[in-house]
Amino acid sequence: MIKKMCVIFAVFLAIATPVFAGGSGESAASSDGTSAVKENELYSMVVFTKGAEYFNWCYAGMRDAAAILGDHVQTELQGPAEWDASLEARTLEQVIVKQPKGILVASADETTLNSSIGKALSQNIAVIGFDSDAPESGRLSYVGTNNYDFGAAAAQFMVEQIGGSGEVAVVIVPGNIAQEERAAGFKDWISENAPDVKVVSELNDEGDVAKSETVCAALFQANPNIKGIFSTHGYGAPGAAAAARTLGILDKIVIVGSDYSSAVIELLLSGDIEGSVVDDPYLIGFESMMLAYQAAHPTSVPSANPPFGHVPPIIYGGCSVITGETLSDPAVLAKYQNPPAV
Amino acid sequence: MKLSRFKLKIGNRELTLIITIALIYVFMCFAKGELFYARSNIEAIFSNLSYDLLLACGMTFVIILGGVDLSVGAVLALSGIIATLMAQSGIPTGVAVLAALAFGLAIGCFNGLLIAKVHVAPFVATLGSMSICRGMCYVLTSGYFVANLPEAYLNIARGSFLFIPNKILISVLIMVALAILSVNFRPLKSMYYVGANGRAAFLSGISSDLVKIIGYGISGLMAGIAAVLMTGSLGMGHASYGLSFEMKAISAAVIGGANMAGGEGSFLGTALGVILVALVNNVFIMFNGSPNWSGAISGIMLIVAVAIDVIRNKIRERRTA
Amino acid sequence: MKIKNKTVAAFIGRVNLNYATLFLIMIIIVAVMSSRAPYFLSAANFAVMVNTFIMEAIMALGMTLVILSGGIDLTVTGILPFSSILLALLMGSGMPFMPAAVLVVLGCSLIGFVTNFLRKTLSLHPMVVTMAIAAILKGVNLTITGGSAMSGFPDSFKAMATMTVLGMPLSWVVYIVLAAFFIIMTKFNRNFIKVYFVGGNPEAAKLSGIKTERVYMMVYMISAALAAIAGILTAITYSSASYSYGTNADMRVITTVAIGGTSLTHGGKGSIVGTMLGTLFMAVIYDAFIMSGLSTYYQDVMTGVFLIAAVLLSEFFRYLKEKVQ
Amino acid sequence: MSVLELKNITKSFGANKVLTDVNMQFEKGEIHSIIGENGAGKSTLMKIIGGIYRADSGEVILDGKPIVMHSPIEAYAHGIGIVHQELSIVGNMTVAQNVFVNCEPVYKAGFINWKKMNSDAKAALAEVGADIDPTEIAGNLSVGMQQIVEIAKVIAKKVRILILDEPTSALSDKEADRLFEILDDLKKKGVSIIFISHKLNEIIRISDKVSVLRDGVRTGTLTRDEMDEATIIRMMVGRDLGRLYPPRASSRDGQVILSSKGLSRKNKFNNIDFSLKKGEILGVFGLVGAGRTEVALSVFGADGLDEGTVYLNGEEISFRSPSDAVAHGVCYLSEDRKISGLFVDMEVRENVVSACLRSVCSRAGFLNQGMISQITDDYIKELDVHPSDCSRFRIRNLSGGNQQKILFAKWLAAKPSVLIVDEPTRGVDVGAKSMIHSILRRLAESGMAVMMISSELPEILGVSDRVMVMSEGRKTAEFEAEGLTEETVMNAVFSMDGGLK
Repeated sequence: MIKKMCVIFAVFLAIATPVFAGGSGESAASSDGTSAVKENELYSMVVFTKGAEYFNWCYAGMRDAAAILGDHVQTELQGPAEWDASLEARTLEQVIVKQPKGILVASADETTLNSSIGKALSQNIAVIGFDSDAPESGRLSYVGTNNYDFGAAAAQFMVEQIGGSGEVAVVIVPGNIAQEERAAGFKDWISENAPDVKVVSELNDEGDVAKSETVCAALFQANPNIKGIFSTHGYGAPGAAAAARTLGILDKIVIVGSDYSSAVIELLLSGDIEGSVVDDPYLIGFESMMLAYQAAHPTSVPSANPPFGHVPPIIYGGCSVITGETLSDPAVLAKYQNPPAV
Repeated sequence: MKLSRFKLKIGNRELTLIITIALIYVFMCFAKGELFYARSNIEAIFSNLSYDLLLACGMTFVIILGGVDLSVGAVLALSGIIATLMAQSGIPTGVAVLAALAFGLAIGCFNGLLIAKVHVAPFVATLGSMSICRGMCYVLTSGYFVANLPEAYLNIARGSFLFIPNKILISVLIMVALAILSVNFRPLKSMYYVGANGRAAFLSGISSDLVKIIGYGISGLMAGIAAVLMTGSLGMGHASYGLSFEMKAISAAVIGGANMAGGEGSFLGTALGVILVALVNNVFIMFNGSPNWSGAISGIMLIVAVAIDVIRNKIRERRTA
Repeated sequence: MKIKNKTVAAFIGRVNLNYATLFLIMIIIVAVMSSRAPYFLSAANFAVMVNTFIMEAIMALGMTLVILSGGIDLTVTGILPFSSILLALLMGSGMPFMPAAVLVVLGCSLIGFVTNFLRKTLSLHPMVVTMAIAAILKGVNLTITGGSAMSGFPDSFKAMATMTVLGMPLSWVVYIVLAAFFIIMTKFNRNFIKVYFVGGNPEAAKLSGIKTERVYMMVYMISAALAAIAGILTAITYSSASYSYGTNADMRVITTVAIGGTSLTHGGKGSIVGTMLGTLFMAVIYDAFIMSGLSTYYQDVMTGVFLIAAVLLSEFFRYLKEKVQ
Repeated sequence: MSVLELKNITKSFGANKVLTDVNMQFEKGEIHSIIGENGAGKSTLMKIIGGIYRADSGEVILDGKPIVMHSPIEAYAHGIGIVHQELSIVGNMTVAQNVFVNCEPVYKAGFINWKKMNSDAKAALAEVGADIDPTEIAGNLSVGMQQIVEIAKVIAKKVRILILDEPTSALSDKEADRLFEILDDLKKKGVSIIFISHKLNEIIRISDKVSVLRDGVRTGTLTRDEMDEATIIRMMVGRDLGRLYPPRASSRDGQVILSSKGLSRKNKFNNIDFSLKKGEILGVFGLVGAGRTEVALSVFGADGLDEGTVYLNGEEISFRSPSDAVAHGVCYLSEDRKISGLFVDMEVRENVVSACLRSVCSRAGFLNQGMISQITDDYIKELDVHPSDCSRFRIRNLSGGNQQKILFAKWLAAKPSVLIVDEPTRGVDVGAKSMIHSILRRLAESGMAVMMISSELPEILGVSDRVMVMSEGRKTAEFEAEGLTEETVMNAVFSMDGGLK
C-alpha cells in the first residue's frame, strides 16, 4: 500500500513542480530582462469570473496595448473563478500589494469593490473600470457598453426577424447587473415600439449551456406560439439552439444571443441562431489599458483627478448585431474565429 | 410482526416517488393539456435528464459503497473537452470518444485508489480531483468553447434509433442494465456487501479495495459517457459544463432511497428521483416560475420526498400498532 | 544505536506529524515565493493575506465542531450572504448596528436549528440536508436582493470598515477572540468536549448519558452563527450586501478543516488548533497564487494538488512513524 | 425493605413482547445475578432499570417510591449505574475523559479541572485495582483494559446500585478474579450489584441470589444454597440438557491439511508452529491479547506475515488476501459477528451466500437467486434458525444466537476444508452453545479440519481433540485433550519457559 502511495505522491509532485516553477519562472524571466531602459510597470486586470471568454478578449486587447506602450509594461489577469464580489475584492487587495501602476477592474457588483478601489487610488494606483462599472467607487474612468442600449438593439433585431408580432422570451442569470440591464432594455424597447410583441417568460439557465437547453426546451413546450428567444449572455443561445434542434423547431424560432464565441459563430454560420448582439471586448480592454497608462503618467494637461493624469470619466463603445451574413466576409470571420491565446 | 414490517418497507420509497410523479403528471395533464403530454415534451424532458441519469447512476454506486463522488461534474467537463479537442483536430471520432471514456474511468479509479488504498476520506479525495479537473479544463481551453466538431461526433448524441433519440436510448439502456446487474451480477452485487460492512466483506473473501476502485471507476466512466452525449448534443465543449452536477446527482440518489451510510440504494429509485426533479423543473417553467428559485428545486424536492416518506411510515406504524 | 533509535522514536512520537507536514510545505512555499516575488514577505502582504482568508477562517472554527461531531455543513455558503442581506434590511429600516447584528446572528442560528431538525426527523445525512438548505437559501437571497448589491448602510456603519482595535482590523479581533474562545472551550468546557465523544462513538456517548441530539443541535447552530458573523463582517468590510458573497465558501472551508487534520471519516479526531494551522496554510497558498504571477488557470489545479498532497504526506509520515516506533 | 423493586414490568417492541409481568427485588449489599438465554429479556430489563428504555407498564420502585426515568442521566442521579455489554469507551479520548464522561470535575464557571480529573481517575482506577495512566488514549488499551476502565467509569459515579451486563466476556480469568474481588468489596460497602452473565460457574461462585428469565418471564429465584448448574439450566431452557459437550473425534489419524512453521509478526506473535489434521478439532487457548486472533488473521491472508511458512496439504502456500484463502477452502469465522462477521442491515439470504458468491453464480457472473434461496433454506433448517422463515429478514432483527448460527451458515456455505473459528460461542446462550459445539464436531467428523480459538477453558477442554496454548504471542504448550485438566493448561499459560524450546 505504501509503495503505491509513494508512486501516487511522486506523480503529484511531478505534476506540481513544473507548474509552480514554470509559472513563477515567467515573471522572474521578465523581471530579469528589465534593467536597461525604463523601469518595469505592472498593470493588472481583475475580473469576476476568470476563464470567461469575454474577459479573455478584454485581456488580449490589454496585452496588445501594453505591447505598443513598450516592453517595460507588463500585464496580468487575476480574479476568482466563482462569481463572488467579496472574493473579487480580496483578489483586488492582493493585487494592490504588488504595487502595480494601474488596475483594470470589472466589478462583480456595483458597491462591494468600492472600498478596495478606494484603497488602490489612495496608494496612487490608477483604477479604470471596464465592462461592469462601480460608479461610486471613484474609479478614474469607465470603458464599456451601455447595456440598456445593448438590450434595445437586440429587441430591435428580434422584432424585425419575427415580423413585428408574436411571443418572445428572455434568458438571464439573476443577479448579474449587466444582464439585468440588457433584459430591461430589451423589454422596454419592445413595450415602447412593438405593441404586438409580448415578452412571455424570463428564464434562469444559471449561465450553463446544458441547463439552458433544459429550460429552453420546457419553455418551447409551454409556449407553442413562441417565436423568439433572447439570451442576455453568451451561453444561452447555444443552449436554446440545442433545445430547438431536439424538438425539431430550429426553423420556427428566432434565437438572438449576446457576445461572440466560437460556438456562437458556428451557429450563426449554420443559421441555427439568427443573430448575436456584440460589443467589442478587445477594444474595451485596449482602451482601458491606454487610459490606465495615461492616468499613471500625468502630463501637463490639467487633470480632474490629481495626482493622476487626465482621463475621460466614461467611454461607451457601441454595440452591433452580427448575423450569418456579416460573417460571410472572410476577413470578419477570421477575426472572430481566432480567439486570442491567454 | 416487527419483522414483517421490514417486508412492507421494500420499495416503499419507490412507491412514494411513483405516486408523487403520477400525481404531478395527472395534474399537469389537466392543467396544461396537450402542451404537457405531447410526445415532444416528454421526449424533451427525457433527453435533458439523460446526463443527470448517467451521473446519478454512477453516484448511486458510490453511495452504496458508503462514499460520495464530488468530482463527477468536473470530470464530465474535462472528458468533454478532451473528446472535443481530439475530434476537432481531426482524430477519428471513435478514438476521441474512447479517450473521453477512458479518461473518466481513469480519474474514477484514481479516486478509488486514494480512498481504498490510502484511506483518504471520499469527500476530501474527490474534492481534490474536482478542483484539479475543473482547473485543467481552463488550462486546456482558456475558457473558450471547443466548437466546429465533425458530423460523425455530433451524430452520436443527435442521432436516433427506432425513433428514439440516441441520448435517451443510451442513458436509459445503461440505467436499466446497471439496475438489473446490480441485483444479480456478482461484481456489482459485491458493492452492497462492501458498503454494508467493509471489514466483514473483506474477511468473506470479497476484494473490497478492488470493488471500491471499480465503483468509483464506474462513476467516472458515467461522467465520461455523459460528456460525450452532452458535447455532441450541444455541439461544443466548454470548461463550465457540469457545474454542481454532483449535487444534483447526490440529491437524485438520496431522493431515490440511497443511504449515505452505505449498503443501501436502488437504481430504480435513483431513476425515479431524477425523473421527479426533471418533471418538477418542467412544471416550474410551464408555470413561468421565478428564475430565482429554479436552482432550489432539487433541494426542495429532496426534503419534500423524504418527508412524505417519513410521514407515510409514521402513519403506517400507527395503523399497525 | 539502539538508544539513538529510541530517542528518535520518542521525538517522532511527540511531534504532531500532520502539523509538521503543513509547516514543511508552508516553509517551502514561503521560501520559493520570497525569492521570486519581492512583496511576498512585506507587512502589507501579510495583512492582505490574513484578510483574504479571514471569513473562511471564522467559518472553519464552526465547521471543525460540526465535522468533529461526525457531520458536515454546506449551509455556510448560503448563510454568509443571507446574514449580510438581513443586516442590510434591518439597518435599512433604521435599526442600530448592535441590535441588528445580534438579531442576524440569532436568526441565522435558527437556520442551523432547522437544518439539524430536518436532519434528525428525516434521518438524512447532514451533507444532503445542508446541501438542500443552501440551495433554498440561495433562492431566498436572490429573491430579497433581486440580484443587485444592497448598500444602504448609514455612515457610522461604513466607518467600521476602517476601524482598528489595538492596531488590528475588526475582523481580526473577532477571529482572535472566537478562536481563543473555541480553543479554551474544546479543551475545558464539558459541553464542547461532548462533541468529541459524540463524534467518536455516538452509541457509547448515548449510553454514557450524553444527550447526543442536543450536541448536534449545538454544533449546527454554532456553525450557522459563525457563518452569520462572517457575513456581518463581510458587510462591514465592503459596506455592501450581496447574494454573491460566499459562493463556494463551503468547499474552501471544508478543505481548510480537512487540511488541518480533522478527520472526515471518523468523527472526534482533530482540533481547533489544527484547523487554524490549516487556515494559515490555505491563506499562504491562495496568496502565493496571486503573488507568483502563476497563470490564474492553474490555481484550481494547485489547490486540488495541495489538498491531496497534504493528506497523502501526513498519511505517509504516519506510516514512517509507525515504522520507526 | 428492598432497595430496588420491579413490579409487573412489561415491555414490547412493536408486536414483539420482550418482558411479561416481571417482578424482582434487589437488596442492599447483595449480588443478585440474572441469567437466561439470549433473547430472554435480560438486557432489556437492565436498560429499563438504567433509564434507557421505559416499561410499557409496571413500576420501578426505588426505596419504596416509584420512579420514572427518561434517560441514563436520571438513572445516575438515582444512584443507578450500568456497565454495558457493548463497550461504551470512546477510543480517541483519554482514559480520564472516558471515566468522567458527562460528569467531569469542574470549576465554578463550568470549566474542567484537568488536574483533579486525572488524579480522580487515577484513584478510581486504583479502586478497581488497575494501574493505567489516566492520560493514555483509551483506544490504545487492550479490550480487557477498556472493560476495566468502563467499570471504573461507573463505580466512580458512586452508585448505590451497580448493574454489570456480561462484564467478563472480554476479560482474562485473572482480570475476572480481580473484578470479583472488587464486587465483593463494593458489596461490603452496601452497594447492590446486579450481575448478568452466561457463565454459570461465575454466577454460582459470586452470587447471593440468582433470578432466571425465560422468554421474558421470570421462572424463579434461587438463593445461595439452592444454586446448582443443573437446576439453573433446567429453569433457563425448560428441560434438561443431556450431555454438555459432544463426543470426541472417532478417529485421530486423518492427514495434516494445514500446518505452519515459524510464523512471526512483529509485536504480535513469534515463531508459531501448528498443524491441523483432517477430522480433528484443535483448541487454541490463551488469555485475551495472547495473539491467537492475530495468528488466525495472518494465516487467513487478512494481515501480513513477517516470517514463517504456511503449508496446505503439504505444499507451501501464502494467502495474499482472504479471498485467496477462501478460494483454497480455508475459512475464518471472526470473533465479533457485528463488526467483522455479518452484514447486519442486509438480508439473511444475502449474508448466507456472502462468502460463496462465486459458487452461486453462473460462469458469466450472474447470481442464481433460486440457488441462493435453496442454500439459505437448507442451512436455516439444518442449524435450526428461528424463525424458520427468516430468509428475507435483516440480520439486525434476529437474536444473538440466531445471528451466530447465520454466521456459521455463511462459512459452511463456502464449503471449507479448514475452518478457523474465533470465539464461536461468545455472547451465546447455553442452548445455542451446545448446538454450536455439536455442529463443530459434526463438521470435523465429515472430514473438515477445525481450529477453535476460545477463552473459555471448559469449552476448550470439552470440545477439542488437541489443545494448543498461547501466551504473549508465543506458543507455550500443546496437549492431547483427553484427560487434560484446567490446572495443567493454566500452568502452561503462566509458565512461559516450560513450553518454549
